[in-house]
Amino acid sequence: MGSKTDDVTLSAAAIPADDFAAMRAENLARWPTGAEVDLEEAVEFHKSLPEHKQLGWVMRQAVREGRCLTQPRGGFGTLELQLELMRALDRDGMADIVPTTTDSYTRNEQWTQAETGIEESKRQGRSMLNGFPMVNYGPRETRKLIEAIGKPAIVLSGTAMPRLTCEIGFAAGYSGYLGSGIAYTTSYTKNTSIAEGIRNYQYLDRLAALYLEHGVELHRRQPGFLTGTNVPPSIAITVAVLDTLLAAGQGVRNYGLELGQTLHLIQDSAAIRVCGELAQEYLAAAGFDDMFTPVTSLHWMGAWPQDDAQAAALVSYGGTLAAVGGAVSVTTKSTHEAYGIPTPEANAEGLRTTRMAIYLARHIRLDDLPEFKAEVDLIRREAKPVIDKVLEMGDGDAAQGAVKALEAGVLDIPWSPNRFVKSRVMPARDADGYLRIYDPADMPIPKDVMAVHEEGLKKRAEAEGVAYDRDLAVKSVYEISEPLDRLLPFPWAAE
Amino acid sequence: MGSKTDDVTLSAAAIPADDFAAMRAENLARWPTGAEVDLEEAVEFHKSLPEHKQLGWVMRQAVREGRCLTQPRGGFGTLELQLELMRALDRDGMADIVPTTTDSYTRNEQWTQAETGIEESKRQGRSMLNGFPMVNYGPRETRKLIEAIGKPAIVLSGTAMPRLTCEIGFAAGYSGYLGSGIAYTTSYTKNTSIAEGIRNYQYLDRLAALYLEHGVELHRRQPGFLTGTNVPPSIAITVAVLDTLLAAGQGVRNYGLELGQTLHLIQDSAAIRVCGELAQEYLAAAGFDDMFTPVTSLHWMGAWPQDDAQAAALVSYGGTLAAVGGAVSVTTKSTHEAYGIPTPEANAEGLRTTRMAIYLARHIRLDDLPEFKAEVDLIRREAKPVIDKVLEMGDGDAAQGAVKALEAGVLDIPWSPNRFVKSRVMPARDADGYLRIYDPADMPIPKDVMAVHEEGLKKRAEAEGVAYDRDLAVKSVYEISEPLDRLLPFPWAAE
Amino acid sequence: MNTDENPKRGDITLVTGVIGADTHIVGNRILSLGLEEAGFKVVTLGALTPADEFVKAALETAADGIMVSSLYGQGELDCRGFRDLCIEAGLEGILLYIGGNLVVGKQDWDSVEKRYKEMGFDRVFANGTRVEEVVEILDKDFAARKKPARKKAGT
Amino acid sequence: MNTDENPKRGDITLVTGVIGADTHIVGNRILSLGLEEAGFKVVTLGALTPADEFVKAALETAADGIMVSSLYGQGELDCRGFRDLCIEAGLEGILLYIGGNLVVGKQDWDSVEKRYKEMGFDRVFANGTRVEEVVEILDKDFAARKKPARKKAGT
Ligand code: B12
Ligand code: B12
Repeated sequence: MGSKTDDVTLSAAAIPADDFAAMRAENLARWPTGAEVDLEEAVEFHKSLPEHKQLGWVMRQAVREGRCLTQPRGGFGTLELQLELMRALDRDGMADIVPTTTDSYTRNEQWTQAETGIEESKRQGRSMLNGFPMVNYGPRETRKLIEAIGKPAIVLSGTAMPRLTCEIGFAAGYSGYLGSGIAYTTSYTKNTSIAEGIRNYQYLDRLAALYLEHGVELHRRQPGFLTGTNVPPSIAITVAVLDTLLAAGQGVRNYGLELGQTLHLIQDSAAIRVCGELAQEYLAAAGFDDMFTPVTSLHWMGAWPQDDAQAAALVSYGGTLAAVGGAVSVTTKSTHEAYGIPTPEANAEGLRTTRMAIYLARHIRLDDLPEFKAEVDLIRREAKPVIDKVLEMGDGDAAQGAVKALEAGVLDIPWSPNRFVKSRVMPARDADGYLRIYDPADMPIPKDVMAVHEEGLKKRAEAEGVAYDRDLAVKSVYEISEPLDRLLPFPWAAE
Repeated sequence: MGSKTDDVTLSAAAIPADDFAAMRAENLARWPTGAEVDLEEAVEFHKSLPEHKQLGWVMRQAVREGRCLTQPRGGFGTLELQLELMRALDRDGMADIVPTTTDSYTRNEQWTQAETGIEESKRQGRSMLNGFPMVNYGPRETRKLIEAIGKPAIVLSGTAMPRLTCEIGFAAGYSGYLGSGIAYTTSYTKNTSIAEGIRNYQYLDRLAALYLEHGVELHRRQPGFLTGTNVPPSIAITVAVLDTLLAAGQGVRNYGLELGQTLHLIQDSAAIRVCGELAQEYLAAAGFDDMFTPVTSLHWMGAWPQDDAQAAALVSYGGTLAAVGGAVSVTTKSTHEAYGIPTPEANAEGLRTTRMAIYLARHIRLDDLPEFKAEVDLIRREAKPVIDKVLEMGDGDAAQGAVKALEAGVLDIPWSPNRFVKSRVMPARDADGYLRIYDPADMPIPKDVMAVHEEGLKKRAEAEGVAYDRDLAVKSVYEISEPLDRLLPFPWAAE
Repeated sequence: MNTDENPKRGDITLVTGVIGADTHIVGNRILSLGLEEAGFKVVTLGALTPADEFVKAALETAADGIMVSSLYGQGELDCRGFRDLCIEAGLEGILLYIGGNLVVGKQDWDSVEKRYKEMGFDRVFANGTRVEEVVEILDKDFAARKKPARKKAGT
Repeated sequence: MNTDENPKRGDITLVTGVIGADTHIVGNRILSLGLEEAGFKVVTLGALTPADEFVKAALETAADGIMVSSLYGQGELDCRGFRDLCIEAGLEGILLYIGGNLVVGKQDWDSVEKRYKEMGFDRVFANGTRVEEVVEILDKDFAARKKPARKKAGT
C-alpha cells in the first residue's frame, strides 16, 4: 500500500531484477520480522523438504496420477492454536494440502491491530482473530508449522496487499500461495485500485519466479471464486485467464486456477474443462507454452444453510462435483460454514466426507454427454468475447486491459465491494439449476448466448410464478441457504 | 408357516375368493389381535384418509410431478417409542413416507417372544427389540401411529411369513407394504422353502387385491435389495420382474420395485431405467397392461464405514444417485448405520441430508451419455436370458419357474442364508467401480456379457496387484466399509 | 411492506455499512436495498468501514439509526466502544443494530447477544436474518420511541 | 497366517453360527471361511440358529469353542443364559466368543462388552472386526489354555 511503484506505468511485463531488489528491500523494512527473511536460506529449506511436502511437485504428481486432492481452509490467532489445527487437518482430516489462512488485519496490513488480536486471543484462551497473523510471528516461528505436518502447506490470504505476507510465507517454507491481482482486488477491497492490486500481485509472482530461478518451483494459485456469490463460470474463467497471463509475465510456471462450484454437475464439469483449456489457449497466444495450470474446484462459496444435515450434503456433493469434473484438487468447507470458522474437528469431518465422496465418484466422467458438450461450448462463447475485448482494450497487455475493462464494465464482477468495479452484472439461477446471467450490464456477451440465459431464467420465473426481474438475482443469493421446507416441501399436504 | 395351503400345487394364478376367505379365517385366528381385523371397517378408514396419506396415490403423484420422495426405516419396541420416532421422522426428518419396521421376532412369527421384548423394553426404558411388534399391539392400538403423522405410512417387515402382520398392518391403516416371496425368502430365511415363501406373499398380494376390489388402492412393494450384499442389478431386476408377475397374478396394480444402490452413478441410473422397463415388458407379455411399477432406489445396503463423516458421504451420495437415476423414491440410512439402529435424530438427519442432495441433483439426467446407454444395454442382455430361462423352466409360470431355477442355480442370489438357494454366484467390484459378476456359477449369463465383466475385474486385480480369484468378491464385501486411509491414502509420503 | 405507519419510514434515516476490515458486502447490500424499498432513507457506507466513519456519517446525515454488519468474525474487536463513540459525538440516543456472524466460530447465541448488548447495541441479529424481519422490528422500535428524531434535541 | 503354533489349529474345532432370529450371514460366512483357511476345524450352523443348537453341535463335534454372531440387535435377548446352557450340557470350559452389532443402536462399547461378559462370553467383538484379528486372539487364548481339549475331561 502506498508503495513507490504506484506511479510506474502499469504493464504485464516482468519487473526487472534490479527494480525488484529495491522493492524487496523497501518492503521487508515495513515490519521487524521482515529482517528475518533470507532468500538463500529459504531456498535451501525448500530444497531440503521431501517432494511430497512441496506443493508444486504434489500438484504435478496429482495430475500424472489422476488424483483429486483435498484442501481445507483454516487459521487461528496464535501459533499454538494454529499448530493444533494444522496437525488435526493433516491427520484427522487427511488433508492432502494443509492451509494457513491469515487473519483479516494481516490481510489489510494492520499488523499493530493483529498484535492486539494475538494478545487478546492468548488472554481469552480462544481465537479472537479469523486467521493466523503470519507477519507478526515472522518466518522463523511460522516454520514450526511446516515442520509439524507431513503434507505441503499453502498460504490463504484474501487481500490485495500480499507483499510482506508472501515474503514471510515463502521464507517460512510454504510451497503454495493463493491470491491474484484481479480476483482479490475486486472481491476483498473497497478503495484499492485495480492497478495497485495488480502491482502488488506482480510483486508476489515475481518473488515466486525468483525462487524458481533458484531452483524452487513454488505453486502459485489464482482464487477464481472472486466474491463467492453466484459468479458465473465465464466471468471466473475470464479473470482466471487474465491473472494467469499476469503471473506468466512475471515468470511463474506452476499456477493453479480455482473455480467456485455452481452446484450444477454438468455446468461445473464444463467450467473446469473450459478453464484449463482457455488458460492454455491464451497462454499459447501470448507465447507461453510451458505453464502448468491445474484446476481446483471449491465447495459452494455462497451462503450456506444453517442445518448441519443439509450442509453435509453440500460438503459431500462438493467432493462429487470436483471428482466428476476432473478437478486436480478441491477446497473444502464444513457443516459449520453458515455459523463461523469451524472447529478443527468439524473442519476435519468436512475433509473426510469430501474424500469419501471423491472415492465414490472417481470413475465418473461426463465428457461424452451432449449437455456437457453444449455447456462447454456455451461457456467458451461467453468468455472468449470478453477476454478478447479486455486484451484489445489493453492493446494486448492484460494488466492495462483489466484496469480499463473493469472501469468500463466490459469486465464486471457481481456483488463486488470495490468502487473501481461497476458490479452491475446480475447472475441468477435458472429453471434447470444452471447459474446464468440475468443482466450482463456492459459486458460484451453475444446476443445468442444471452438468449440461452434468458430462456432458462424466464422459464424459472414462469415456473415459480414470479416476475422476471432482478429479484431473481437476490433470491438466488439466498437459495442454497434456505431451509429444506422451502426448497423441497412435502408437496401435497394441506397443513 | 405350516399353513394348509402348502400342499396345493404352487402356481402364479390368483387364489380363488372362497379359498382365500378360508385362509384368512384360519390366519386371523393365530393370535388374539387377529380378531380385531375388520375388512369393511378398515376399508372405510382408508377411504377416510386424505389422498396425501395414501401411499398408492402419493407414489402415482410423485411420478406425475417428477419427484423423488424420501423414506427412512425405523422401528422401536413399544408404541410410545414408535410414536415419538414416527413423529420425528415426519417432522424433523421431513420424510415423505413414514415407515414402521417390525422387530425380528414378529418377522419370524414368534409373538410370545415379542411380548417379552415389549415388557423388557418398557422395564429398561429403551428398545430391546429391533422393530415395532405390530401383531402384539394389534390394529386398534397401531392405528394411533397412522393418526399421529401427516404422511402415508408403510410397513417394513423383512420376512417370509407376512400373513398375519399384513392383515394387522392394512387394518391399522398402513397404505404401503414392503416384501415379496422370492426376494425375502432368499434373503431372510434359512429353512423356508421358496414355494412356501411365495405362497405367503401370494396371500399378502391377494389381500391387497381384496382391498382394491373394495376401492382402496394400496401400494405393494418389492424389496429388490435381497441380501443387500453386492447384488448385481441384473439379479435384483430378475427377481423384481418375477415377484412383479406373481403380484400381478393376485390382482395387485400398484407395485413398487426397489433396487439397492451399487454406488456407481451410471450403473445405478441404468439399473433404475432397465428395472422399470423390463417389469413392464414382461407384464405386457403376460397380459398385464395396467400395472403401475415405480422404482425406488435404496441407500447402500452393504457394510458401512464406522466413521460418521465418511458415512455422511454415503448418505448424501445416496440422494444424488436416486435423483440422477430418476427414482420415484429413495430409502435412506443414517451415519449410525455401521453401529446400530439409529436414534430418531440421526435418522432424521439422514433424511435431510438426502433431501438436500436430491434438491441439488434434481435437474441432472444421464440418458444421453454413451456409457449410460452401454450399461442399459449390458444389464438387459444380462437379465433377459435369466428371466426367460426361469419362465421357461416354469412353463410360463413365474412361481414354478422361480422354485426350479433357484434349485438349479439358474437363478442365484449372492450371500444368501437360505439352504434352498445355491448362493454360488460371486459378485465383485471392477476397476471402474461397476459391480460385476466374478463367477456366475450356474446362471445362464451370455458369454459376451461375462467377457465384459471379466475384463473389468481382471483390470482391477491387475491394478491392485492381487490374484484374479474369489478373494476379489470377499474384498468387495468390505470395501465400502474400509477406513479412508485404506481407500484413498495420501499417496506419496514415505511415513 | 406498509410504509403508512407512525412514525413515517420516510422521515427516518439509517446508516448502513460493514465494520472494520470486513469485505462481506452482499448481505449488507441486500439489507440496504430492502430498507430503501421499505421506504427508509438509507446512507450506505459499504464494506471495510471503520467505526468512526459510521459515526461521522450519522452526524452528517442526522441519522436515526446505524445498521452495522459484521460477518468475518472480528466484529468483537471492531465494535468495542462503539456506543461510546456515538455518545462522544452527541448521538447517545441513536438506535444501534448489528447483524451477521458476530464472533469467531459457532458460539452460544445468548452469550454472543449479551456481549454485543453490553457494547451498547440495542438489537443483535444472527446470520440468516431476513430483511422483512428487520423492517418489522425497526417499525416497532421507532414506534416505541414515538418521535424518532428526538435524540437530535437530546444533548 | 501361521498354523505351526502350539497348540495346532488343526486340533481345534470351532462351531460358528448366527444366533436367534438373525439372518445376517455374510460376516459369519466370511469368518467361517477365514477360520478354515487359517487351519481350524469349523462347524458352520449358518443363520437363524437357536442357542440350544449351538450347544448341541458343540457337544456332538466335541468342539473347543463357539463363535456366536449377532448382528440384528436382539442378541441381548437371545444370549441370556448361554453360558448356563453350555454348563448344563457339560461344556463349562468351552471358549465362548461373540461378535457383531450386539445391542440395539449405538451404545457405549465398554458397557456392551461388560453386559456380554456377564452373560459368560470370554471375548466380545465389535462390528468391523477383521478375521486376522480373531485368529490372532484365538491363538493366544488357546495357547494360554495349553491343552485346548482339556475341558472335555472336565465334568
Ligand atoms: C460469500 C462469503 C464470502 C465472500 C464475500 C464476498 C463479498 N465481498 O461480500 C468472500 C469469498 C470474499 C469471503 C471472504 C472471507 N470470508 Co466469508 N463468507 C461468505 C459466506 C459463504 C456467505 C456470506 C453471504 O454473502 N451471505 C448471504 C447474505 C445475504 O447473508 P448475510 O451476509 O448473513 O446477511 C444477511 C443477514 O445476516 C442480515 N444482516 C447482515 N448484516 C446485518 C446488519 C444488521 C444491522 C441487521 C439487522 C441484519 C444484518 O441481513 C442480511 C440479508 O438477509 C459466509 C458463510 C455463510 N453465511 O454461508 C462466509 C463467512 C461469513 N466468511 C468468513 C470468513 C472467515 C471469511 C474470510 C476472513 C476468510 C476466508 N474464508 O477467505 C474472508 C474475509 C475477508 C475479509 N477481510 O473480510 C466466515 C466468518 C467466520 C466467523 N464469523 O467465525 C464465514 C461465516 C464462513 C466460515 N464459516 O468460516 N466470504
Ligand atoms: C447387509 C445387512 C443386511 C442384509 C443381510 C443379508 C444377509 N442375509 O446376511 C439384510 C438386508 C437382509 C439385512 C436385514 C436386516 N438388518 Co441388517 N444390516 C446389514 C449391514 C448393512 C451389513 C452387515 C454385513 O454384512 N457386514 C459385513 C460383514 C463382513 O461384517 P459383519 O457382519 O460385521 O461381520 C464381521 C465382524 O462383525 C466380525 N464378526 C461377526 N460375527 C462374529 C462373531 C465372532 C465370534 C467374532 C469374533 C467376530 C465376528 O467378523 C465379521 C467379518 O469381518 C449392517 C450395517 C453395517 N454393518 O453396515 C446392517 C445391520 C446389521 N442390520 C440391522 C437390522 C436392524 C436389520 C433388520 C432387523 C431390519 C432391516 N434393516 O431390515 C433385518 C434383519 C432381519 C433379521 N431377522 O435378521 C442393524 C442392526 C441394528 C442393531 N444392532 O442395532 C444394522 C446394524 C443396520 C442398522 N444400523 O440399523 N441386513
